[in-house]
Amino acid sequence: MSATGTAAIELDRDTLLGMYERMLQIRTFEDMAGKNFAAGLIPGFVHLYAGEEAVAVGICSQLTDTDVITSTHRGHGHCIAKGVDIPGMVAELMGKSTGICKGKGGSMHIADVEKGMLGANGIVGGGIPLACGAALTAKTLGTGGVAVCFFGDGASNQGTFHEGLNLAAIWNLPVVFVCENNGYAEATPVHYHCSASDIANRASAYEIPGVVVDGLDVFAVYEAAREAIDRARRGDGPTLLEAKTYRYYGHFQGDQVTYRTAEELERFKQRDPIQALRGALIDRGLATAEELDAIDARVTRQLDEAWNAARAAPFPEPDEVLTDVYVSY
Amino acid sequence: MSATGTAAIELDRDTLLGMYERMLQIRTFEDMAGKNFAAGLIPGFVHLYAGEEAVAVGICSQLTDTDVITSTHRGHGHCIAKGVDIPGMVAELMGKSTGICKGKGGSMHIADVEKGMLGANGIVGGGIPLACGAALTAKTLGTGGVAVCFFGDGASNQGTFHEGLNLAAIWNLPVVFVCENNGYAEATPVHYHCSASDIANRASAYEIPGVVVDGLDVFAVYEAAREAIDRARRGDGPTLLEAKTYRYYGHFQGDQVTYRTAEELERFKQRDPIQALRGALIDRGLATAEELDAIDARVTRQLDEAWNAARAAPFPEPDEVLTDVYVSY
Amino acid sequence: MVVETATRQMTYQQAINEALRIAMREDPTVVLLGEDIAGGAEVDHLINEDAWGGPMGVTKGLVQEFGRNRVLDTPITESGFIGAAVAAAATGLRPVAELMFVDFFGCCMDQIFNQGAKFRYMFGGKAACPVTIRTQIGAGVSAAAQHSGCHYSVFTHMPGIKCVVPSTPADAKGLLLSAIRDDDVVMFFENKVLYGMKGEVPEGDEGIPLGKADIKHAGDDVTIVAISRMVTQALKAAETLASEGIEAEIIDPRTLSPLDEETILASVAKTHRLVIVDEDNPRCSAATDIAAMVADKGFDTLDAPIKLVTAPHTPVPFSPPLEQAYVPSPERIVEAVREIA
Amino acid sequence: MVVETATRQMTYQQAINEALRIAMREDPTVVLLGEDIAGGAEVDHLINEDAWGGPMGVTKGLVQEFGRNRVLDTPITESGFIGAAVAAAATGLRPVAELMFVDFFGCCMDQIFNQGAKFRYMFGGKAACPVTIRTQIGAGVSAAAQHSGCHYSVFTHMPGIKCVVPSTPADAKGLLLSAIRDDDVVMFFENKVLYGMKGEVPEGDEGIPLGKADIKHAGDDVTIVAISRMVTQALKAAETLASEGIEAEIIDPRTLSPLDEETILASVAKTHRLVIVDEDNPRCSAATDIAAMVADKGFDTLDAPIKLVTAPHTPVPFSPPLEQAYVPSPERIVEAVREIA
Ligand SMILES: Cc1ncc(C[n+]2csc(CCOP(=O)(O)OP(=O)(O)O)c2C)c(N)n1
Ligand SMILES: Cc1ncc(C[n+]2csc(CCOP(=O)(O)OP(=O)(O)O)c2C)c(N)n1
Ligand SMILES: [Mg+2]
Ligand SMILES: [Mg+2]
Repeated sequence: MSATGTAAIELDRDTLLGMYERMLQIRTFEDMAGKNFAAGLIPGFVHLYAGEEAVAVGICSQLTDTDVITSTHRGHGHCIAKGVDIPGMVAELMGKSTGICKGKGGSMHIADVEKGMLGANGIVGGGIPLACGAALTAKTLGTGGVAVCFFGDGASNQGTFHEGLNLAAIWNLPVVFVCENNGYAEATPVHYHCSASDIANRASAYEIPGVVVDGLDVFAVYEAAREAIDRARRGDGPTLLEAKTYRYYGHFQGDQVTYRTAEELERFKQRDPIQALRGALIDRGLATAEELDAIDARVTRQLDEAWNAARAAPFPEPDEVLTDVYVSY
Repeated sequence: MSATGTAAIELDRDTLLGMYERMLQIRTFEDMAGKNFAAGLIPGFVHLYAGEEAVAVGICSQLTDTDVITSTHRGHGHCIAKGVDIPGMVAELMGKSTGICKGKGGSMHIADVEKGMLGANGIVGGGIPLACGAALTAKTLGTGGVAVCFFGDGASNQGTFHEGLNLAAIWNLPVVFVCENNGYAEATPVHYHCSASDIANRASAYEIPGVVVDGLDVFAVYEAAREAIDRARRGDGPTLLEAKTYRYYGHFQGDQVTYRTAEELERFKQRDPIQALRGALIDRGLATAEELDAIDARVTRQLDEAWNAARAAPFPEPDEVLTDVYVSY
Repeated sequence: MVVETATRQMTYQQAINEALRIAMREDPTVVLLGEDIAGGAEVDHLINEDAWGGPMGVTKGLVQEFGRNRVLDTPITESGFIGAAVAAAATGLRPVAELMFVDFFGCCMDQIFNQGAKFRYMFGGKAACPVTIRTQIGAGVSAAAQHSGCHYSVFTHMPGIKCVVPSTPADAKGLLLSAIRDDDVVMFFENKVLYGMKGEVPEGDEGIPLGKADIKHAGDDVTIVAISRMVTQALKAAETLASEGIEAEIIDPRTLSPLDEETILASVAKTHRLVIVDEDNPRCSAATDIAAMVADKGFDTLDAPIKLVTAPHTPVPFSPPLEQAYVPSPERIVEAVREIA
Repeated sequence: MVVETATRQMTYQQAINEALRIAMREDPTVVLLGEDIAGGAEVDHLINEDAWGGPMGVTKGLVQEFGRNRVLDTPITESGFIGAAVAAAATGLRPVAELMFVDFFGCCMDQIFNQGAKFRYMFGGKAACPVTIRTQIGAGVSAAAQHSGCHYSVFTHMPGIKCVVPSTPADAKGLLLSAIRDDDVVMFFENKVLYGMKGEVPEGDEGIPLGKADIKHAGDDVTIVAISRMVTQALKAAETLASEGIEAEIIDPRTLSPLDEETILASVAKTHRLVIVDEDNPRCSAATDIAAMVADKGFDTLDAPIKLVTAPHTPVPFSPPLEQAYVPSPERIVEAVREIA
């Protein structure tokens, strides 16, 4: 339940409660998605982010709509942290016409370009060049924006990782590369698939800063990200941040998770990032248990409502299959 | 004209004269190719290796036909060093039916799988995964062979570099990755296109040895390669070798080379790898100038004959266009 | 002489697994490579056991029999390991690589079409590249825009590649055996919606030759060429059509490259009508390929326009009603036949 | 009302350069990215000057006018910089990226077809991706198996992409202007053999609309649809045919996606005969695509088999006589017409 980081410690109560609420929104979103997937309400597959909330929230709470993020197949947490409409996301999971992508994208393709959310991504490593592109726009147009690129430990072996980091380094692009190392790529442990003990070490190949951070500690994430984001905004180029984290669920819903032990999961749950933040807030006298419980209740209500609304919403008309391919054709 | 390296110093006279001859063969091959390209005898484009001979020869002189190399668009030197038939190569450059690839491949696709030469390659970075595959065969079948993968500084930014090095590292494959850093990728200097000051540093991202070697010094190359090859053969995995070298000609024949200065070229020519070896041989009393001149003359004669034979040889019959696509169809 | 071959009911997925097992038993140079085709590499309690046996369980149990040196879990580096498979094939192994979804071809296409598929030609016939690349195709399970494509047309377009599109468990087994034994680059397209399909599958190790179409249903009135899962859709359509007195002949090409032109042309010569059913996107597709072939070589036997029933020119949508509208249905096939019957 | 537009002789290559210059002048968000499209980045004596202006000199002089912030030399990382161009397009720039040779598409296809081309659809219509990707196609200069392909069929197959195949300097200029101004992903295929072709090119900044075919030669006896450089070959064939009394109508589709079906169908309705000339490999190609379209929608107007004159199903050979046999020739076009005339 440690909570470190000087920048984060200075954060005011509202900001911290906002972060707490966001993390809870993600957790609740994912827990409900897991249940409702099992209940047959979600078509396709879902990859849940529960356990990793401190990463998305510790970082995205420092971004504005001018900043752009790219994400992964495990994208719900990034979307919520970046402010994508939650009811719209729930409806999207169900494939409803009220979905944020009109039901056309689904869990793996949730996006909201207006909010600077350039899409979850079904392609491992696919978002890395895209983040460079968003950063190139920011740099060329002088918007002051930065791009944050989330990807997994598995993605850190993809060619796009190498190409993207080199490009960002030589062009001095305002990007923060965030490797969410949750220990596994599907059923494969990182110590097998990745030749680097710390993925952050790979930064040295591009002569950019590489930082390992405890991804279960939202304060630590916030702090490390602040430095990286500032650096990018200043025009001093990219940073590679490796957040050591863990996913509570299987790779996707339905995964029997034979490759991990129950003890390992338990050990991580003991360091739950949301409980840690809750403890810190109470310890520091910034909030009472009751206040935090009220947030919990609000979040649950909000998600319940979102699910009810999504269930009631219509599916898209079949001929919608043909629209939105081109701007003009 | 320095010549270092303890392993190389121990080499016997025959080996050293063999290496000298090989380097001369490459130089002469390239000089004639340049002339004959200008004379309109070679269709397509050619990328000449002159200036880089110490790298191919310093390494390939330690390989047998069981060892496999992969190469690049600038592949003539690798082919000759690996023992590919020179008259067959000349005929291939001309597109003659007597070419090593029956005229179907051309300069960028010269190959001789029997000799462990898995092809020049028109795709920058294309050979890197291939080298891993050849090494996987060696490892799986226990042939004792190693794979040597030649590629340029430009290629070191390709995604395949990253994927290949990680794969070789985690599978402990018997590969030696040889980056021939000649300072430029086409008209772009390495200090612009590559974020690493020394490409060998990128080895650390895979926790494998990374070694910088003077690519103009065949002894130094031999020595560094010996260690890397031994390591691979022993089953201790891959090495990344960066040979700092220089190409005398433009990127391809026809290149006006506006991006380099005449002084730079002159500076490198002062350290010509063939002249350096020649000097060392004479200094150490291993050969006289006359003996070496005789080799020069023999090489020139051999190449002249190869060109004469190639000029006299027929082009392939047009319907050859249809053969050799599949083993069976 | 008729040879009796015993058969058993098994799924398409089990049939593929069996073919892999047979091929690995008969040839020690056959190795498998892919992401989590075993799963759990270097996990202490899974040394000789798989965690997944492939994301769909298709390769389940193989690591138990053949060990991790022949069932290689790979990092997520499609260019890296597929390129490695290609070169391993050119140097003495007979690898079977798994590209998890065909939609990922953009991450490794160079190693397939520019390297492996061209080796033999570029090297003047002095190389062979006996690699098989298994991959998953097809919409129908809401896997959305980046996990549901077909795109075998792209590979059929490329010289040096063979393309196999099995539609039944028996075909899957027999064709995969032939693919692995084949000395060229073979793309083997497994339709994810068919994995659970049951059918009679012969015992033994007999392959089905590449390049031979199969008439899945005989008929005199219209020829329907259907690819992969579309065979099932066409068979359903044939029932409806039969009730209307139209006897459809359903031809499953089984391999798109090489394509069994004769069987298709002979059928059209008999029925004088052709409908092609292809789940791939419509432009420059296998459907247009077959149509063009018949519009040239079979033109004189045609009595009606050639109708194509395909997916629309759109990515694959996620939402179930949209996806249903995307995949060619028996109803759309029936309508197309009616238009020309 | 007839508007007179002044024209000048210029090469295909100069026309492309001019279009880029116009587009960059009119819109400050237009940026160029590619390998050595300037050349000499961070070379002291070339700060505001290019070393190459592209390997073929197509982008020569642009860095002088627009500077290195708008003419970006890239490392050799096709996925990296083309992916960056794609996302830059989705976030406010209007990039023109150069994929040096189309044969390199295997190094970056994911970023094109799975990312950029699908953004709009996956995101429910709430995105646009106005990126243009220029690339070089074509055999004829012994560039061999990995630098001579066409493969526009692969991109035409993919939803979300537009495909432009200019055959003359004037078309190259007008179509490139429209491509850059277009709000979708556009692949712009420049035929390397045409770079030196001279022709009259209009002054000014008028674009040629995408999706409109051009009748390059009118005739009543046979329709020849020819793509890119094949227009030139078809025009030569038309001369021979005319001397035999056969008047060929030569249609240049100019864009393969969208395809101007009407112009082709109208011509076939008049001539009742169709030959398609396509330098791409024959299977699942633009040629088969057009043939299939006509075999459906124009069937009733056809009097003869549809003939395709294409490259063979082989990689591109290096040796000149082989390459000559590879590329469709005027003679082969004439023969195909004779077969059906
Ligand atoms: C190019 C590509 N290859 C393979 C896959 C299949 N796949 C989806 S998620 C995944 C594992 C990703 O691991 P990691 O990057 O660590 O992310 P995590 O799932 O742990 O968040 C794989 C292999 C894919 N979607 N895209
Ligand atoms: C994938 C790919 N991209 C671009 C090219 C064009 N190209 C050919 S050689 C070359 C430069 C290669 O530079 P480097 O790797 O340093 O090798 P060098 O030419 O210096 O030997 C480029 C860009 C190519 N052949 N393949
Ligand atoms: Mg992971
Ligand atoms: Mg170089």
